[in-house]
Amino acid sequence: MDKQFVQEYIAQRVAKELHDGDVVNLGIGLPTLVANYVPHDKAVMFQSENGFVGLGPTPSEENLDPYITNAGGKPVTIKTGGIFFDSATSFGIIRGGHVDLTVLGALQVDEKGNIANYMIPGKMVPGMGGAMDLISGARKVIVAMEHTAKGSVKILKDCTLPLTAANEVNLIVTEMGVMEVTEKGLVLKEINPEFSIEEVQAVTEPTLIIAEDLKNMEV
Amino acid sequence: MDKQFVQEYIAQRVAKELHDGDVVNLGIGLPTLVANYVPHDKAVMFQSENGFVGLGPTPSEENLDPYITNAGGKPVTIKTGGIFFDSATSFGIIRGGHVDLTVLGALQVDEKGNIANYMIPGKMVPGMGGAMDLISGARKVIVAMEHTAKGSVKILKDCTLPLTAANEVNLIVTEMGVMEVTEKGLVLKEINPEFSIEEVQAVTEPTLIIAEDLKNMEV
Amino acid sequence: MNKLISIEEAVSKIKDGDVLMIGGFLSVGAPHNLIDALVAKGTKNLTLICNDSGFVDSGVGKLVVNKQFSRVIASHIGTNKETGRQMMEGETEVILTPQGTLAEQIRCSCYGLGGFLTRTGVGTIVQEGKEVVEIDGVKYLLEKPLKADFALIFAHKADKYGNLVYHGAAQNFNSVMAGAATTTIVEVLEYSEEALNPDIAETPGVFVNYIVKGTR
Amino acid sequence: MNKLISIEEAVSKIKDGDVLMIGGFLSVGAPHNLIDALVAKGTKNLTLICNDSGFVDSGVGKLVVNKQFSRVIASHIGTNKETGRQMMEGETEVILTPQGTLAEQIRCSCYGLGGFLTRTGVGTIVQEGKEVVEIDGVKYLLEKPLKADFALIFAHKADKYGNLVYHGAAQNFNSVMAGAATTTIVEVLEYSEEALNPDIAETPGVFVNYIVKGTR
Repeated sequence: MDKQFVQEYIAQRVAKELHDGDVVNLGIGLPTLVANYVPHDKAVMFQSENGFVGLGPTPSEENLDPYITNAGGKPVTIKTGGIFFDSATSFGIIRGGHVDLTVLGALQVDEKGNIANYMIPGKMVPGMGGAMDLISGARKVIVAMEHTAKGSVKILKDCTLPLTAANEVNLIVTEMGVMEVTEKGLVLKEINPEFSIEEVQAVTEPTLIIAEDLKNMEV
Repeated sequence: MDKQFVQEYIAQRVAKELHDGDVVNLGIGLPTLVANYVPHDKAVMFQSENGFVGLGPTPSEENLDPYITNAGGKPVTIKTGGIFFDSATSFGIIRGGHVDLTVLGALQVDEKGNIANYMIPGKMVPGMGGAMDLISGARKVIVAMEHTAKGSVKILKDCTLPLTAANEVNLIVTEMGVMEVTEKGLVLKEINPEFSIEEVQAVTEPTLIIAEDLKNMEV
Repeated sequence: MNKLISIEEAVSKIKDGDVLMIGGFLSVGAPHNLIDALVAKGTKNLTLICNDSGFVDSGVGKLVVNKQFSRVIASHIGTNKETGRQMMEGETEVILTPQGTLAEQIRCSCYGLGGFLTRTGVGTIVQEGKEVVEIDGVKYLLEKPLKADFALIFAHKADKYGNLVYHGAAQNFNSVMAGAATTTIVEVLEYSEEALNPDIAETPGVFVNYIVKGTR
Repeated sequence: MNKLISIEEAVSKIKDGDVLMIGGFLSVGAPHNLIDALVAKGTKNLTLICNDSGFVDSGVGKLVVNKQFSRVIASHIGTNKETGRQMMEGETEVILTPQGTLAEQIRCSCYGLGGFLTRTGVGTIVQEGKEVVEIDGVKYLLEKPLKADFALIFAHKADKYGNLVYHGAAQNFNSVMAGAATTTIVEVLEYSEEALNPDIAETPGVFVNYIVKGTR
């Protein structure tokens, strides 16, 4: 699978986790793609942490408003029913559990639900932005990422990089499968039929608990 | 002096403490009268803790809006330049020091700047409402009250009633004089020429420090 | 995601023993129709979180008179003698809280904060049983969030997404309570299928679960 | 009480060593004209409190490039390489703070609160040196207010009383910073001698000391 196909595949699978009425915040990169696969029968509102609910697509040139931008500073639109607010309210929504789901990428994630996705010691540290708040505050946290980084393992027993949040991740979706974080460890709930359990385990540090009703990953 | 005259006299003296641009919150009763004596050359905005700045007078019947009321629930108006907000913002304004002056009555006040004005043990306790916030938060706290209550002393060495706030009162204005709360004690800054220092001291528990430049109280 | 329901359906969700935040200030901006329906239903053993306990014949005071609360958390109960009587005779537990602290405690619940530090109440009865934190020589009380099962609020207008606008001093605790309880029900004077202007709407619809139409 | 002043007069109030809160999010909704005037003036040794450090050619980033800050408190500096360079080479102290914590720390200053408890940052580097408070088995960090000498903010429109309204996502930290510093200066696209509608105005004029007219 090429990189773009892998990313679209992961995004499609994550989109199946959306429920009607959900308020969702998507991290930059791969998670952004989830917006392209919202089921048509589900009304989902996207939250933009710079200050609104109702994040819509890029505007046409004549509809461009320089004051309507996403959390990356890029021009976007606001959907009907959306609303603008200040940063304190924005993070009240995030930290008060009013965001049903956040989807983020990760440098590392571990079987305790710890996640590291904002700094590598010794390298330039860009800052956590709203990531710590989102992961600590959202009702459900999904990590959406490629299973490995150029072959090196990203799903660990214990994160070695500085954490963005501790014990907050609920679900990990990669091109190989869907793993749930439980008190007993990582449960493999779905597997991409292109891979065997052994192949998935080989690039996953903690021992996977195989769900009794293990399903094929479908998008 | 009859009661109404005394109250108007105190209110007039308090009004001289107003500065141009001040945001002021007036307690119920006597303090409310201060609004009648705002100097014409000073733009003062009154804050109403139920949620606005720009408290104006009682409306005529045709201008009555049932949703524009003061902190006593009575119909009022909002002045040009006023603004409505919620209770959290209202008390942010109060507690953040954005109210320049609050004027309140008191059951007791003492030389340490302690004030008791909301409950008498054994009697029905109506609650502190916003009084504790106002006294703790306003930049300047003036107690405006009759010097004694039916002859019993209200200005004490130590309040005996439960406090509304500790060490927060800056100035006490009564029909007998103007007293400033200082670290050394109560300083009599102005005296109503109808009374002698001895007469004022006789109905004041702590020993008054007489200001070197003691002035006549003028309204 | 239809948020508009009937008043009957709204109050049927509230069970004996629930904790209710109710908006309004001396019954101005209270959700009067929801209150009347709750009086008619007679749900008991409720906890009230409200600025005040209204009047015997208006606002939340009607619920007090109907003895539907076992506990009242408010900043002021002086305008409703029945609350005071129930408190003095031990029928109802009354917790008096400074108004600004009450507003901030409610906001903490909505905003997912664990509490806040305030100078209000230091050195008074309000301090009793609370942790005092000293920072740079200034003493603060640590105040904790107030949680509730339902927030019953009032707004001037709602769109079908639950976005709200207020008028005058009727905003008071209403917008603070929106989203601060497990379920938020708003009573509105006007309901619009069309979306409100996103620059002007004040309360985000994400804080509002249900909308009912009021009649005054 | 005339709040309208010139941009020159506004920036002349700011002295070397002052702490500045500056609104905007990746330079959207930043007070661009005030920033440009401050760049021209060259005031040094400032502390910046801002969501991010903008871009090298836009927003507060221009002040970074001009080496006017000795300290930067922000949630993100990744869009301005010069901030990172100054941090790595020890020229500028950079304190990275979670975005929601930053907003709430600023609000605490405006609202007179001594701090707040948040779950954000528990178990991370952000926890270092901070008090951890456990309530009902949940751990929180005690975060303290951020104080400043000046808040430089941007709004769409101001009336002469200093009441403000915002447009779109340009509100971000601007309304949070209003009133959070000793002196608040707002740059506006539109200035009106006539008062704004008191139901619609968002920031109370009591939080605003001075108004300057922007040009874009």
